[in-house]
Amino acid sequence: MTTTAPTLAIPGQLLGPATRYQPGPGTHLHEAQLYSSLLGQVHTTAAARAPGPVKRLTKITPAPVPAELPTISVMPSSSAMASGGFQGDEGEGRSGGAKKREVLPEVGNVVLARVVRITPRQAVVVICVCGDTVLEAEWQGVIRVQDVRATEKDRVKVYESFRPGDIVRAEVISLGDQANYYLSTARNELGVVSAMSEAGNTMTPVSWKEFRDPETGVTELRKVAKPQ
Amino acid sequence: MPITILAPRPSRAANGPSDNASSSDSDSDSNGGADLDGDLPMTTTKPKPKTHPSKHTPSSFEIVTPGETITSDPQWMRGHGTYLPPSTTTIISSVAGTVTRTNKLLSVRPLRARYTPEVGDLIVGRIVEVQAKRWRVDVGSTQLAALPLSAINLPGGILRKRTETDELQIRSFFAEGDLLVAEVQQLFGDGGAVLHTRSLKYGKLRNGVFVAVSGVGGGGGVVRSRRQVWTMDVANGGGQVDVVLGVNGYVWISKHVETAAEAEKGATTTTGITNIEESVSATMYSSQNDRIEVETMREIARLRGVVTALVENGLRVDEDMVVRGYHEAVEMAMVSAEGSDDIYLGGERGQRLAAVLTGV
Amino acid sequence: MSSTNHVLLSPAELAYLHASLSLTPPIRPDGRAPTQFRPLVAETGILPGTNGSARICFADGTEAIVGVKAEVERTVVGPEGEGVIVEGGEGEVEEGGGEGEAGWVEMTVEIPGVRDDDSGTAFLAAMLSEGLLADEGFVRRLWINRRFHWKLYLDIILISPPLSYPLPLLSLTTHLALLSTRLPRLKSEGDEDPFFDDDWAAAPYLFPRPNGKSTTFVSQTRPPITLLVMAVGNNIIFDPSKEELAVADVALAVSVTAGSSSSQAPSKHVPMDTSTEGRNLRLLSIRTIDPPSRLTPPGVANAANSAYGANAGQKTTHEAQATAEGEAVEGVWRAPRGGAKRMVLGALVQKVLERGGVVDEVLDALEGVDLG
Amino acid sequence: MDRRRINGPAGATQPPVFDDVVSQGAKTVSGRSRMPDASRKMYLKTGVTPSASGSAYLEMETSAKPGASGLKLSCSVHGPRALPRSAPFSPHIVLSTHIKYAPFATKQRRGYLRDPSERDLGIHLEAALRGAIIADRWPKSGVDIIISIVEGDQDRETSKSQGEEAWDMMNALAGCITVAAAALADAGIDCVDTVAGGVAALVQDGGADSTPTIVVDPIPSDHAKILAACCIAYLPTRDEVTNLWFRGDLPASDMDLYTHLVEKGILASRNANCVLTNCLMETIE
Repeated sequence: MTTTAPTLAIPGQLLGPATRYQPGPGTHLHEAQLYSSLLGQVHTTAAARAPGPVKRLTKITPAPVPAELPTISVMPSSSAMASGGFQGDEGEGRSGGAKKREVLPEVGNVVLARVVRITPRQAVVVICVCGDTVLEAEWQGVIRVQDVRATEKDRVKVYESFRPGDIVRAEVISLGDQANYYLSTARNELGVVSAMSEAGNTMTPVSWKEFRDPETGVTELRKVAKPQ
Repeated sequence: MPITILAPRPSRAANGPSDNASSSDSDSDSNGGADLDGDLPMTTTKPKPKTHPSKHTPSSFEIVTPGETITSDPQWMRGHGTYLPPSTTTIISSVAGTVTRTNKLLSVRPLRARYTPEVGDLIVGRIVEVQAKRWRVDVGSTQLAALPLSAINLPGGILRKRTETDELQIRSFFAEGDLLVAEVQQLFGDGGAVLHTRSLKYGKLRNGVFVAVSGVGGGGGVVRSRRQVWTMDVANGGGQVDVVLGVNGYVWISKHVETAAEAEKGATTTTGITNIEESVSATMYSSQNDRIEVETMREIARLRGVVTALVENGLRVDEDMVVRGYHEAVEMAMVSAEGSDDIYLGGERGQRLAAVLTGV
Repeated sequence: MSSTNHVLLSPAELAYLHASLSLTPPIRPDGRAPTQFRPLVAETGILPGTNGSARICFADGTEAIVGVKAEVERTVVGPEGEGVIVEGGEGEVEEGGGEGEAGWVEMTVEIPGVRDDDSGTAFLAAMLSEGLLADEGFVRRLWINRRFHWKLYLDIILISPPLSYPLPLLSLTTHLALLSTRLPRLKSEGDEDPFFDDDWAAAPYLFPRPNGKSTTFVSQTRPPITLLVMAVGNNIIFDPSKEELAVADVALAVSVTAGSSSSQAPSKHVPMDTSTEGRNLRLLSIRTIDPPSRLTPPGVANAANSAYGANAGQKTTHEAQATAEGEAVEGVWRAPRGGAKRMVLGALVQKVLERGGVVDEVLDALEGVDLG
Repeated sequence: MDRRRINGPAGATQPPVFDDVVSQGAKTVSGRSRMPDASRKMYLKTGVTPSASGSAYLEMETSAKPGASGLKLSCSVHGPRALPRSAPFSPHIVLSTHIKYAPFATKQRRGYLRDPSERDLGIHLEAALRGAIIADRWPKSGVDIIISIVEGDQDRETSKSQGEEAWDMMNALAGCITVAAAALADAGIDCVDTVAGGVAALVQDGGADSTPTIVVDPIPSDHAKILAACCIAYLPTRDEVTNLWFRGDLPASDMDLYTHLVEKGILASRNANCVLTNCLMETIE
């Protein structure tokens, strides 16, 4: 019996007993043993995990775990990115560069999405980046009119908040129905991060609800994300 | 013998009429207030059946086919399942079924039909689709019924305000495949039904088995009756079992679970309605089964067998028939070779059970 | 595109079904014994325009019709001197001549409500014909002479949309239709163009009937039957209904036939113990049926249910709904993962092949059907 | 069947029959050169199709015989990706498998449309993979597994296919399972284990009277007669079988023979699994 988990794992590889680790993403439990379910690097994280925009299933067991065990997880790394290595910390991993692999948007994740269509009731978007991962597939989401901002919800107009082509930072609030994820921009730091004017120029944010075209000087209404 | 292969029955005519008679009798009775007056000669194109087992409903089981003239006597009014060609008084059947007369109204009850919802019906349904603010429910009708989020009891008591998070987690109340018992609250013009579960007796179903039989129709199946839901004591130490006969022909048989509210009610009868609500809501949307004893499972399976046997033999399914059929089945098992554990009621045994029940 | 169509059942129903089928003995929803089949009504010879036909229906209204038609076809023969297909008389066929022979039987399956290029239907047809063709003796019966053979068309039609996986129904109906199949009596001799007796009453059966009530069925060769068996826990269940299949750990379709092997070689391995009661069964094919249980929705334990009591209204749904890795909770359904243990598969096959077991009784019952 | 075009008449022509110089008379041309328990050498590599989420290529050792070729498979996995808008909600990943022979992969040319045997193979593959993947990790998503059989097991020297198509299908399926497992792992789709396929057969080499033997990874043209064969998809760490396909003619009284055949099938998939494991370790190292 090994005392430490292996560093690399293939699907089906034994990682250790369930009494030593908590199952994390990329692992599964079978007959009280933890096995890898993905091809990639093995990571163990200490018990106290700051919840943040993380990769995959955050296996939060609802009942408090009797003893706080470290979480073991397997992160996929395709051969293309193997040289880059993998940043163990997940919260601020933005500097690590966009890695192209598939993850599923999860409730609580902050995503970047492109607006494709607006209706009076909702904006339809395509999720492009989830956490710090650039997605390969196009997952569709909607921002319903009541989820655009936290205050004065009944006065929100979708066309005064988003336009097709805008890049929006939003939070996933529900798995939604068969086709859409439900997103919300009802926080200061959420909203449009990049927009083009009608003249076709990239605009800069000037207030919490306006962008301005630097060339024509025309302002357009948006739900602006507070710059970070 | 693991397999029984029977030769085909010569024809349905031999035993068909008596089956239909008994079921259509009960159908008419349960409709209430129907004046089954059969003195008037009404058949013009075909001779009336000569012999008849039932005295008071002469031609109630008379089977007509689409296009067949029922009567050209102008005193009759046309009802469901019939039509009048323009500028004539001839009533022609538009479905295959039995002729029913209610006072001066002539209608044809189809032999097989999908469920037609009516306001107030207690139904068992299955969620097939989850939408933003409502569920689509299969109730065995031509259309899916709708169950709006606003028409369910939310956990945490009746006074809880519906919030937006409820909408986002709509799937945690009912998801695709879930079974529920509900009441038809409203009908659309096109026959689509809107359901509600705003009562303690409605909601998600667990701890039991489902069986779909044909709903209200001319043949066998579930009929509207005084009680669609009851709890019964079962034999062989099975405890208590709940039976839900959805008017739509979907049946649910499950272990009776005594809720905290009921237990409390036994002690003090002064429990407030909100208290009951709260204690019930704990398991309202649970998909976890309670512990079910082997004996209970066996009796549940026996009850399911009774329901299937009733339907296969063209008998009506209501509380009286199911309870009587169940007791007969228990007796039959007692004398059978394998003893009371033998719960099989298919094929021949079902026919025997049906014969006993109709013979009474 | 799965071999079995998906059934919608609630997690609570699935948990209940699984629990009751895992008991010893299992309690099946319709009260049947584990090896018991659904009662069925069968008749043969229903289509006078065919060489053989049969109809079987279940009490729930599912009904299948099979018609067998035979046509004379010219055998493709190789270059001079090389008997590609045939060699010698008496139906003796050169060994290994499979390809030409397999083409002598054409089977189509028609399921209403399913596209005819559906993969599931292709799988069903492949499974049924596989059993038939694995028995080399079968196609040999279609030999007329060196230049001609019968081409057999088996058309299997399900009348109503299937209420359960139709494999056993279709297989039993096909079996009956083949049992009732007769080919006109050959009057010509040798390799001349075949010439047949037009007296239908004189036409011999493709599978010769036993004379009277003879019990020497050991030597009787019968068409194959394909049975569906499934395992839940330690229980082996025959002819599962749709609901039962939805909680199966593993399901197998096993084709078996009775009679002495045409290729005697493997039987040499074992002493022929024809003295024992029952038929001489032969295993022809096994296929794993993908059980729909893997596609069922999982239940949520009360402890993790956000709509449960006090947690209600909190935004914990997804942590709860995301199937947390954890030990199974009693009464909560979880779709099975992984495959089946070898032991279980072995036990399933063993149970089917049991001497004097289910297959024997099914064959007995099928033989009892009047071939009028 | 192509529904949009008018198809030519089916079976109107007869295929040419070539004179068989080498194998004339004697059926057992070269025979098997491997040990009964030895599989052919296999080459497996992941990440061959850059545009796919995951991909793998598999090649079987070509037999020493001239004019014979080994199996060559290419598998690409697309997804997980969003389901089409019309699809109903799925709590699981929706798996779809396509196996297609290249038109030139076999002696007799194959059409571009999938024929029933290819669909049949697809279902087998689906059953084998569905037991291996952890479907509930990817709700609302779908994955397509597309396998092209670039070249099938074939031998130019044999004049006609000797009823071997069914056995060839088993070999092809075993390869498909292994290559798909590698591509799935490459795509980062959760699996309980690495599933690999293997074939074992009961063969009779020395004429009708000889004692049959069981061999692993059979090449149909190496053997005079195949009595029975089975293809197995096997999960080594869990010791579980996800797909079992048996075909042949065995007396039911001899369960041991059947059990041995299955055991050898498992041995064959274990052999394939070693290659698969090494290939995957190479991928991440």
